[in-house]
Amino acid sequence: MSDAKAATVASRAGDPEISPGLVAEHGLSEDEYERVLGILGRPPTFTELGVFSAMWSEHCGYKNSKRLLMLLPTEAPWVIQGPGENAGVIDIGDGLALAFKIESHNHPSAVEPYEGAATGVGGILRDIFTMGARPVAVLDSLRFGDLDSPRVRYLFSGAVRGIGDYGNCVGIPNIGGEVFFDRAYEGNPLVNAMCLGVMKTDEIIRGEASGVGNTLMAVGARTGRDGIHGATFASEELSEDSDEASRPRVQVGDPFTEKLLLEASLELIRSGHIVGIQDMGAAGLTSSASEMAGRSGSGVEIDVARVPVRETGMTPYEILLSESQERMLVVARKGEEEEVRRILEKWELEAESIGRVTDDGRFRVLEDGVVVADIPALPLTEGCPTYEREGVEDPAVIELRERDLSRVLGKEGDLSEVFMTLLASPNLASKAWIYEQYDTTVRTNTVQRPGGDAGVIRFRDTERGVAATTDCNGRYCFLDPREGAKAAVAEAARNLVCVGAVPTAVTNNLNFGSPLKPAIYFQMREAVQGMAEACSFFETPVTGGNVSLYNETGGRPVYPTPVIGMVGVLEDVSRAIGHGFRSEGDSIILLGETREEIGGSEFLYRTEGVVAGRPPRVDLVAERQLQRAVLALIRDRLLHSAHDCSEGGLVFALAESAVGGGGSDGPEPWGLEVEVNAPFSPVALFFGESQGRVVVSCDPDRAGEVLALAAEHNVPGTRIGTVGPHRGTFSVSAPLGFIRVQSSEIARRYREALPALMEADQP
Amino acid sequence: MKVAVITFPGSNCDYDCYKALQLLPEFEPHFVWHREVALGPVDAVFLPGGFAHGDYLRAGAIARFSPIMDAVLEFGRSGGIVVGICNGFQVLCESGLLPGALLRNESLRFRSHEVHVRVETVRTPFTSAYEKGRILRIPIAHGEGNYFANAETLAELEGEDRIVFRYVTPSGELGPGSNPNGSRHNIAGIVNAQRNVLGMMPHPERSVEPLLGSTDGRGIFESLAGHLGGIPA
Amino acid sequence: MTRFHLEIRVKPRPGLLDPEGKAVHHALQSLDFSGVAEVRVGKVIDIEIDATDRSEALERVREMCRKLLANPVTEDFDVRVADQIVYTGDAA
Amino acid sequence: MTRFHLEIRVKPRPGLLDPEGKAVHHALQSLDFSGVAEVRVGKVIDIEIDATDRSEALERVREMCRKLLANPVTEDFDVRVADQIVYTGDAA
Ligand SMILES: Nc1ncnc2c1ncn2[C@@H]1O[C@H](COP(=O)(O)OP(=O)(O)O)[C@@H](O)[C@H]1O
Ligand SMILES: [Mg+2]
Repeated sequence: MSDAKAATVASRAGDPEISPGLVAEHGLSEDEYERVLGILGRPPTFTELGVFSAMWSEHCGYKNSKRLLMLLPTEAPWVIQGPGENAGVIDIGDGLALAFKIESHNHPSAVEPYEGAATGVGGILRDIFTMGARPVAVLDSLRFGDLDSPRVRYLFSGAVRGIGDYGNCVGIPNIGGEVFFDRAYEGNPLVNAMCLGVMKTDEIIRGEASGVGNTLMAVGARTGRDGIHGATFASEELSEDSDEASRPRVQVGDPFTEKLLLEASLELIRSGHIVGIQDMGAAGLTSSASEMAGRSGSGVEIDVARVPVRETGMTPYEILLSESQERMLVVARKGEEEEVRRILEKWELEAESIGRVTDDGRFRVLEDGVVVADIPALPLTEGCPTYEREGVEDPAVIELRERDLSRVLGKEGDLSEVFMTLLASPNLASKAWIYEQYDTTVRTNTVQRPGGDAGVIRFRDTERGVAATTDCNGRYCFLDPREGAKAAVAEAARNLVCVGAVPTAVTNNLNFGSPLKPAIYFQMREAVQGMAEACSFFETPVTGGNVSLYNETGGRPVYPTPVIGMVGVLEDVSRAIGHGFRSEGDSIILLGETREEIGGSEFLYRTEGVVAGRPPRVDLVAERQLQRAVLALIRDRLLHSAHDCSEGGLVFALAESAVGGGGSDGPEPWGLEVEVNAPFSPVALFFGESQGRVVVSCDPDRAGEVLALAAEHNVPGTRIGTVGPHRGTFSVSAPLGFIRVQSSEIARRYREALPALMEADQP
Repeated sequence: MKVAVITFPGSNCDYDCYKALQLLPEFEPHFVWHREVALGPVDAVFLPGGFAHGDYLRAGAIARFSPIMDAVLEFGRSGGIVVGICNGFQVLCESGLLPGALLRNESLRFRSHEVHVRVETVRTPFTSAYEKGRILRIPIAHGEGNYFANAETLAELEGEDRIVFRYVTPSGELGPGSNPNGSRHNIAGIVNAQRNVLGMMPHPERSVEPLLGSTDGRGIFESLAGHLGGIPA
Repeated sequence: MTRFHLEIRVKPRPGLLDPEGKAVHHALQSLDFSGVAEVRVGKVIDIEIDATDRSEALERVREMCRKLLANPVTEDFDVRVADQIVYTGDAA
Repeated sequence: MTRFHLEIRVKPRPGLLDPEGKAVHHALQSLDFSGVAEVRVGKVIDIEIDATDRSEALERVREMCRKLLANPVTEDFDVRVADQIVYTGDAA
């Protein structure tokens, strides 16, 4: 079809007239609409307007984030695929490649937590296996309001069930994640899911529609009216009546079909009958088809009348923008469509030829042969205007950060009571209520299950393994976005080294409020710069990620939450260690320096109800030295356990190592006798969240070696105590204060806190 | 000896079973797709865990009608060794090869963690390598593992020594906290009257390597190897 | 050929414990709904089927229940056209 | 106080994907049950409740549906006493 003819596209009977109002409803500004006119050389049809609206939404077009994302380091010798594809891919040795990515489903989860979270997992799995990798693990990073609200409990339990039911059914083990509860997330929870997949380095395939004449095939589930304009929806603030407004948008997941799609896709990719494959995710057929065309520089032509549908009377607009789940767009080699169909039939899936690859660089859509959209592909996929917004820090935040907290540091003497109250905080208590709803051992590769610092997966027929973690403390980021983002990267890396893995690469999920607000854009810019600095420093390039903006309700934004998903490699996975103490009499050693820091801590939130002060400072140089020391210690098999100090501070690191496991299958808790010396407040000493610290335990005879090796790395190390007997006393003392509690009592509180909160409305 | 591992659409522990079997030199495992109608010459059949046909309607309800199931029933009824793990157990109950049914967990929640089960009988081809009363630490991962059968059936199972595994506390009691899903009589696994068909909810194939935390499940595979080794092919 | 819309209700057999019903009952109480004496949760399956006449449609659907839709060990079912009960029985 | 037996039917909202219905439909076909045009799977909840009169019982149960028993985003429900439909509506 010639471009001359393409210049005119008759408007389709029954489609609404294009009006300024309609354009505005589609979230396009006047300038953006001008740009559309420029690209087309004529007014768009209704269908074309929908296409532009979706492709130029925040979700697909990264309007307000692209310029910031360019600051992130993306390169390293081991990076095979950086940002821009369905997922990043790195070389992990032994001819293996790891594909991994994190994705958010915040808005859908706020409306329908079960389906929203479930389909979030479905989407990230597809991003991984469309790279040619077999998913081997998932993690989930969650943020919710305080659990005293029934609505929050409903959202939280629904999301956890959704994540579990989906991943369990597909058969991908969950190896970790995080959850954080704070008022700031009350109306707008965050549900981010991360997936890791493995392939041989030469099995990678990309989302490209190449080879003129090749056939585009729609594969998997049929197309319904689900989630139409989900992409735009994900880019709007949740209105009070979102439930109502977004009803027809709810996407229902079918993990069973996903499992078939997973097996079929991998078989297809290995078969060589296809040249490209992509998930029909956000903006469905529109984005998959146009992006595949854009990437390869060719064009595509599809006829929506050939797309298998679930509902009658669907318009081109609806078919193009539907976000029905468990669908793929596949580019089959010309003449090999039958082989493709045969493979899908074996997996009881449908495949329809819906179009072909062209050489005219256009994204052309027909309905029964009649052109309904005809757009140059590159301007559509790459031409989305990007903005640099004004960013100014909110003075109120400055005031909070500078607040004087010396008063709260005054508490002295017996702090056992405080400790017991904090143990009941869902942010500090065991997360087993969550991860015991997730299959963590299917595929029989899980070396470290959720509950420790990072999950670990082994690779059969090699000695290798990979560790993964997600981290971010939204309070730190709220009080100081730059330091907070650095802290997130540092903690992620620290979690990895604690199991013996070398931090290797990063995926990230930027969860923020509206970028149109200077205070929010400031947070975004600062956080991204902090992340960039830390990632460059640790040599952990960012290979991909996701941006979720407009996370606000009633104008109230969530905390800036740049979630870091980090992966690390273990050359000898048999050396991996956990965070739980291993035997009575072992020496307990604290590596790293404790400062008098209490700002942004869980202690402040629970005891004073405030989020204020300077968040713990990150000293990147000290962090790196600490991490190298811990890696060396684990490599030399000197340690029995290692656990990083994070929320709750030193005492919680000790408590978690003593309890060993948060679950129904947790071991007997250990007692301990610890004495810490620092010339300042016991509150800061016990509950302060200074970064760059790791609690390790080792055979008493090796303590000297451990301290020496630490010193070699210029890491301050102190032997602070000894592991006591099973069910013994947990005793931590400092010059000005002490904690003395039965370890069995700690284990009980730690394990029962979250179930108690959740089962308020359960039998 | 040849072991068929049946793969249903939605099975996701088939590969795990296959790998666990391979750890013993006696076994030559191979996959059999559910659409096959014949088993061929095999010494044992494994129905693996997972979500066959998505577990829609009831776990195992649709899978039991897969074409291969006629051959499996035939094989089991004529004394052939059949092992159903988790979803496989559910399929065996739905198909009638084992009595009873597996209802939703009492908590209504999927439960995934290690449990302790007590070996209640060693008079089976699956447990002869254990000593009676041995306590095993093995993971469960299921939403519908709540074993139910009517009073007569339960009495039969008890009377005929057909309860193979029972959920217990770490110290081996049946007391509170021992039962993860509400199963009658704490039942975690049973055999049929001829004792050649085993169904169990816990995942022994996940407990066969030290690196993965426990080897308590090995005994089942070793017992089987011993038993089949004793049978002249 | 006529198209019949049949509704099947599959319910846990009386006397047999029904974890879901129990949970719902408890949840209702914690929401202060008083006076609830019992709750049972089952499945309702709507089937649209083409058949020459009503009794053929019914017979086919009853067969589906016995074979697949209800578990004879734990469930009872009934089938009706529109809203009038046409057949009751347990799956045994 | 009278005791009323109410039956609630909660069904996936039309147009929303119903994976369970889809799977059951597929299974029926492979069992050679011909002529099945559509299958949708929902829940049936039987509630026994004490109330002064029927309209109070109904009102309470409708409230339960809105609050707990039906998902306002994905499901519709109806409530009836015995077998006669008394109220229809979606969970809004
Ligand atoms: N949503 C979740 N899903 C799976 N595992 C989780 C989740 N939340 C927390 N966990 C696990 O619980 C443990 C404690 O979480 P967290 O306190 O965030 O650890 P850390 O502070 O070391 O990152 C970790 O092992 C984590 O993987
Ligand atoms: Mg953390």
